[in-house]
Amino acid sequence: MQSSLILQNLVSAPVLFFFLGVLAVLVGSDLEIPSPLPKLFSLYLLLAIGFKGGLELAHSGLGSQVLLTIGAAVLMSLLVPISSFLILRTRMDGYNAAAIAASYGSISAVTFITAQSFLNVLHLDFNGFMVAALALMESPAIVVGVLLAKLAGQSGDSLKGAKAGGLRWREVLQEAFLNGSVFLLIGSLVIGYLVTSFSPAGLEKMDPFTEKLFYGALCFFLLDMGIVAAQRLRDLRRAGPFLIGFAVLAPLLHAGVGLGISRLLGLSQGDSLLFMVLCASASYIAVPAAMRMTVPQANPSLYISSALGVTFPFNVVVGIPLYMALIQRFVPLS
Amino acid sequence: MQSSLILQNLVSAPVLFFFLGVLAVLVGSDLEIPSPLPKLFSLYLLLAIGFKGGLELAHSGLGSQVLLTIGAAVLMSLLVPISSFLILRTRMDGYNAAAIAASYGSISAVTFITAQSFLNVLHLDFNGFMVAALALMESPAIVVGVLLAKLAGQSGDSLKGAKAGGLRWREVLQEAFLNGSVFLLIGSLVIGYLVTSFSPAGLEKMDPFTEKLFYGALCFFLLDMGIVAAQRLRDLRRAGPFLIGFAVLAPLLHAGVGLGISRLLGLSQGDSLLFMVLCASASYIAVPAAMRMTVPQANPSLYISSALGVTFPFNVVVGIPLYMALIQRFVPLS
Amino acid sequence: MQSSLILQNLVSAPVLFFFLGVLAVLVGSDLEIPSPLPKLFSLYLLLAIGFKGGLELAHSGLGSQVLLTIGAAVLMSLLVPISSFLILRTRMDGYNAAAIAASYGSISAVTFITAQSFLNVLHLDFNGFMVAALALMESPAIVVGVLLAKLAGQSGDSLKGAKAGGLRWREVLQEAFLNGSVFLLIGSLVIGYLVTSFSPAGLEKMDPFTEKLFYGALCFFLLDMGIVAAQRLRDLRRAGPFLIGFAVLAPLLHAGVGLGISRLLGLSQGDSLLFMVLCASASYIAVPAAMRMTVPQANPSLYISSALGVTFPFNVVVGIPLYMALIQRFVPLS
Amino acid sequence: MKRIDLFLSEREVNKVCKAISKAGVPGYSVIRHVTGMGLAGEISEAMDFSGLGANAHVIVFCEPHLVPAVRAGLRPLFDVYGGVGFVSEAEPL
Amino acid sequence: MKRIDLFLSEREVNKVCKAISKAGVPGYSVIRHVTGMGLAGEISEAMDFSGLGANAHVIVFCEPHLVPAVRAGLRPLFDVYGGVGFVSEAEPL
Amino acid sequence: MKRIDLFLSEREVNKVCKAISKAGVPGYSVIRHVTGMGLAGEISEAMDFSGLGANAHVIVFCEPHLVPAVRAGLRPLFDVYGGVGFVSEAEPL
Ligand SMILES: Nc1ncnc2c1ncn2[C@@H]1O[C@H](COP(=O)(O)O)[C@@H](O)[C@H]1O
Ligand SMILES: Nc1ncnc2c1ncn2[C@@H]1O[C@H](COP(=O)(O)O)[C@@H](O)[C@H]1O
Ligand SMILES: Nc1ncnc2c1ncn2[C@@H]1O[C@H](COP(=O)(O)O)[C@@H](O)[C@H]1O
Ligand code: NA
Ligand code: NA
Ligand code: NA
Repeated sequence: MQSSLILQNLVSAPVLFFFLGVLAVLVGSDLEIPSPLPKLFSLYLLLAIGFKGGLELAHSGLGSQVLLTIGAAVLMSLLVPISSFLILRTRMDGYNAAAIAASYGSISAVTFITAQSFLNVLHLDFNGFMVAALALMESPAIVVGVLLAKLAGQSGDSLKGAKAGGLRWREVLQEAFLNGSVFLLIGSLVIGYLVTSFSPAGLEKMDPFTEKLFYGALCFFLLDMGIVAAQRLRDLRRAGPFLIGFAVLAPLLHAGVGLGISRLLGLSQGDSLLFMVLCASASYIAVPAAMRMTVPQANPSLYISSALGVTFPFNVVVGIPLYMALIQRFVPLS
Repeated sequence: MQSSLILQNLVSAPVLFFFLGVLAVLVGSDLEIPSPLPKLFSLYLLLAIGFKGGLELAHSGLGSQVLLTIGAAVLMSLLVPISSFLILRTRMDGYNAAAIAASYGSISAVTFITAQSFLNVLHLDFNGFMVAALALMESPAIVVGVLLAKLAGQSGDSLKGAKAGGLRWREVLQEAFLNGSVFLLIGSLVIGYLVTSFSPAGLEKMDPFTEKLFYGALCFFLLDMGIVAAQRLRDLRRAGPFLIGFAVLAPLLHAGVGLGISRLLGLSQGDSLLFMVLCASASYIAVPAAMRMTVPQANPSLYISSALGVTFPFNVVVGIPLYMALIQRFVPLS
Repeated sequence: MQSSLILQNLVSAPVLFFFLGVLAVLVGSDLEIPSPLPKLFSLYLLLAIGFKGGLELAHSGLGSQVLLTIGAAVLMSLLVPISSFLILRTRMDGYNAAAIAASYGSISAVTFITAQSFLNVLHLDFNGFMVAALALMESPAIVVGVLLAKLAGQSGDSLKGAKAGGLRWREVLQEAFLNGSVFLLIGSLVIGYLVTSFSPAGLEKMDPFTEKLFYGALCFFLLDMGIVAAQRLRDLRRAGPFLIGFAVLAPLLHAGVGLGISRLLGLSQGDSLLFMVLCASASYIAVPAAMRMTVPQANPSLYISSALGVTFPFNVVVGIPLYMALIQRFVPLS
Repeated sequence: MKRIDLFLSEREVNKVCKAISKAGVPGYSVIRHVTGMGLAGEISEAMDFSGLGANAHVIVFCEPHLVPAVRAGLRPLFDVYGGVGFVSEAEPL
Repeated sequence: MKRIDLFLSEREVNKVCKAISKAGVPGYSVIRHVTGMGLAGEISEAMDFSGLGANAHVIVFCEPHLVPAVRAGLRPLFDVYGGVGFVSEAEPL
Repeated sequence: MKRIDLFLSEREVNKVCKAISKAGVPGYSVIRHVTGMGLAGEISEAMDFSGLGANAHVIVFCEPHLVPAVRAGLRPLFDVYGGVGFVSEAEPL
């Protein structure tokens, strides 16, 4: 079962384009998606995923299971950074530990989308409100990360922390909640909700853009992600085996906890996979941009390389089918 | 009735994305659509609107009402700059008055498109030849604007006009008729006409690109317009209350005249709205680019800010439903 | 017959947009598609054409006619550079002759796509494996071109060849096979093949992106090609009548040979046209980028201008309908 | 040898390049998409979609005796459209 | 007259521009999408999609007496976020 | 301290960066999408879609004693592929 799931996942177009990007770097091709084209695709994906999430949230309503699930997701985005920090702190300075921890508490929208495509192929349903969970997991992890960095800074091992002075709350909240990616995702979610509720005639006209085009645009973006992830592999060697190990084991651990919570909440198989993927994935869009500003003492190449160079490919290639296999074992077909 | 129209308009996806862009600037989010992506969307919208206009022009033919309507539109694009100039000249120097006047004589394609989407939602028909009117209103307003600036310059109050010397007709006509935006719009119109007339098999293959994708691309572009318009608000304070007042009252006045002409021409409700919007809107694409070259003495931040920062949002948010309410009162349902 | 084919071709949207771009330059419009937007369209077209080719290759399988046709195509991409070199060498130095020869041995994907659109309009079928032929004709021509340049360099007439030293095989093969355009095309072909064979459910989801959007994106890209080709016309005057003559006569000659081979292989009318177009077209994407690195002694403006400024428009405007007329005369409707 | 740095609106880049070519410089380089602040206020890329463009930075390395011709060629353009220029010392590598 | 060249992450461009404006310079120009190598290692455009950006190059021409104020305004930013600056001689064209 | 300005085709940027790194410079900055005019004629961005690229501008600030090594590293590249370089005086800010 599990091996057929892996194969099923491997020969999907998005995953294959990811590999094509990786291969381009490994064989030394000069294939590149010049800037700002990748930004076009990331803006598009955030807009489309938010809009579709809002649409489905409007259909499903805000019942108690919806609120419980979202609450559990937010809780995970607060706890994961703390536990990750405690693990990472054993081997690295506080700033880097905090910034990496924030990454793993937050989510990867592209991993989430890839899991949705995977569910589509398996003809398994999932709920639209999971996108709301996704949207709400970005900011708390950033805030926790900054607090941890601040704590670490005070406990004396700061690099250039003396200069950083008091916590600039305004800036931290700005980076956490008004970060361009977070803002677009949440804004599109609200717009999708409003349009569905008050002007459903507009939905059909958005459909070719947000729905039909989505899969192809995802392939294009994953081609670029493959290139960027492969370029990061070099940095990774410098990061050392501890961080690489963390980047593979943390998603497994977090996915495991996510599976437990899914069982408690009684989520369907599809929603369980998405919940596990939210817990297991690490952010390489919103969080790095926020950490660069709020925890400048941390080394970006560490948190970007582990999230984008290891955890992201791991989740997309191995994680998603593996989590699905676990779900098929432990979560009843509703 | 009117308040339901406003609501109907407000909860449409394009208008909501415009507000999302405005909000991003107001709350200080770093959301941006990096250059040249906005150019991609503006080129796309011009190409698609032109092509669709040509297609419908080929279907409707060039009957007398078509020619009369287009003629009236061109006339408005000649008269509006003159009357606007006379008003503006009372409080500002001739160059700035002329450049702003040219803007208001010309049109805003995006306002026009938003009005079309609004009509779609109301299930009201409109004629394709209105796009021809739109395409033909850009250039005359530019030429009149340059003539007015020249006149103003000769009457002695020039800033650095002494240097400008005689009117460089070649350059003026080039900017008026060969401006990239004008050229692409008219070119696509002609192509749409030719393909529809001589090779209709190709239409179906263009449809996913020019028709299906249109609404979503409009949302994306309006997100950027919201960002840019909000950034312009700061400049506006410097412009002072007179110009702000003009930027709100001029569209009302021009829409009113447009309504009168629509009645005279016996246009349908849908065409009346489009005609009013053509009269009421001000150009922030073709005209600023042309004025920068031909009337360099004018301050771009004045004409861009009033057209893009005030008149555009006013028309998109308040104007369109307001004009529709007037039409429902004065124009019989044909 | 022939004149109706030419008209049919001329009023197709892609060809008309090509002319619009040419016209923009001739009349001095400032219309431009700013970088990197043309790259977006070229990456998209390569991805889509490759994916669709892989899909159809998976359907048609690798029968003997498929292999024979591909083999003949590759043979042409080896022979055309040699014969072209011998002709060009009579009037120009070896480096330039070799680089231009490589261009004509290789192919133009956009010419190929335009021919496919033309066949669609005529309701003539063609086989997907022709894309495989296209993909495999790029690299051999590059290798032959470099070998010819090397040979020419040794025979003593080098400009700065002394420095170039021994043939850097690694670099040549890299440019020939791992060139970004070649790599993306072949990679997408393989992905299309794999997805079709092992996960056909994903095909339907790719369809809006790779199939529906294709025609419109081609129009947009041809608009840019028109602009770039027209800009090249100036360079061309410097190139002289010999090269211009070559750029018009070579496609006719190669198309003629292609027609003969098509008859031998018993290709259908549609496939014959594509085969002729592969032979007749010259590369202005992969080859110039490769020649710039491997034969730096050659003048890029010569090989780009002849391939893009003359041969490409000639094939798109005159060549395709002309080759079709010949086919209708010599190839039986299967 | 002199190095000349020019900053001006992208709209006039072609005019400026023609003017300096006419002055006889051996070459030049142009960087577009430059934003900035000057007498005309802040220039951003926000209006790029309209064809208005931001600024361009033109760099010219040339012999000292060409500087006056470059200056003379640019003066009328800078007077009408704005733009600034600076000169410094340099040598070939 | 002095020419100041600053290289720093695109994320801090606004902060840097505010700091040099406050120092009283008459204008400045900003080139974004600059890649490079420095103490912080290699900076590419690969993470642009995330809003992280590459580097920016800020160029300021100003009177010599403003240089200390510019330096003082930038020091705290460069200390926290990295970035380098260089000064050379220039004159108006 | 010296400032080195290099202009060359985007295609060779990686080769040039490797060469100057090998010469031991402490850092460098690269601006791509530079157009211009030189011995090889006019270079535009029009062929960008093909991967051919326009020019790049590489800026290096380094100690004077490194200049000969940089020059020596670049000479073979400039000889084969074209490109120009200039040196001027500078100091750290
Ligand atoms: N005198 C110059 N001043 C500024 N840039 C130059 C100069 N000469 C050449 N360049 C730049 O260097 C590139 C390559 O020069 P070349 O190898 O001479 O064609 C040109 O395309 C210009 O961008
Ligand atoms: N002192 C300066 N240093 C650097 N760049 C400047 C300076 N002054 C003006 N600029 C640039 O030149 C452009 C045009 O200047 P201006 O014509 O004064 O508005 C500005 O937008 C800046 O990009
Ligand atoms: N010596 C140098 N020459 C030119 N650019 C430099 C130099 N050192 C640093 N830079 C630029 O400044 C950026 C930040 O430098 P750093 O803070 O040292 O990492 C680098 O990424 C380069 O773009
Ligand atoms: Na997570
Ligand atoms: Na108007
Ligand atoms: Na060929």
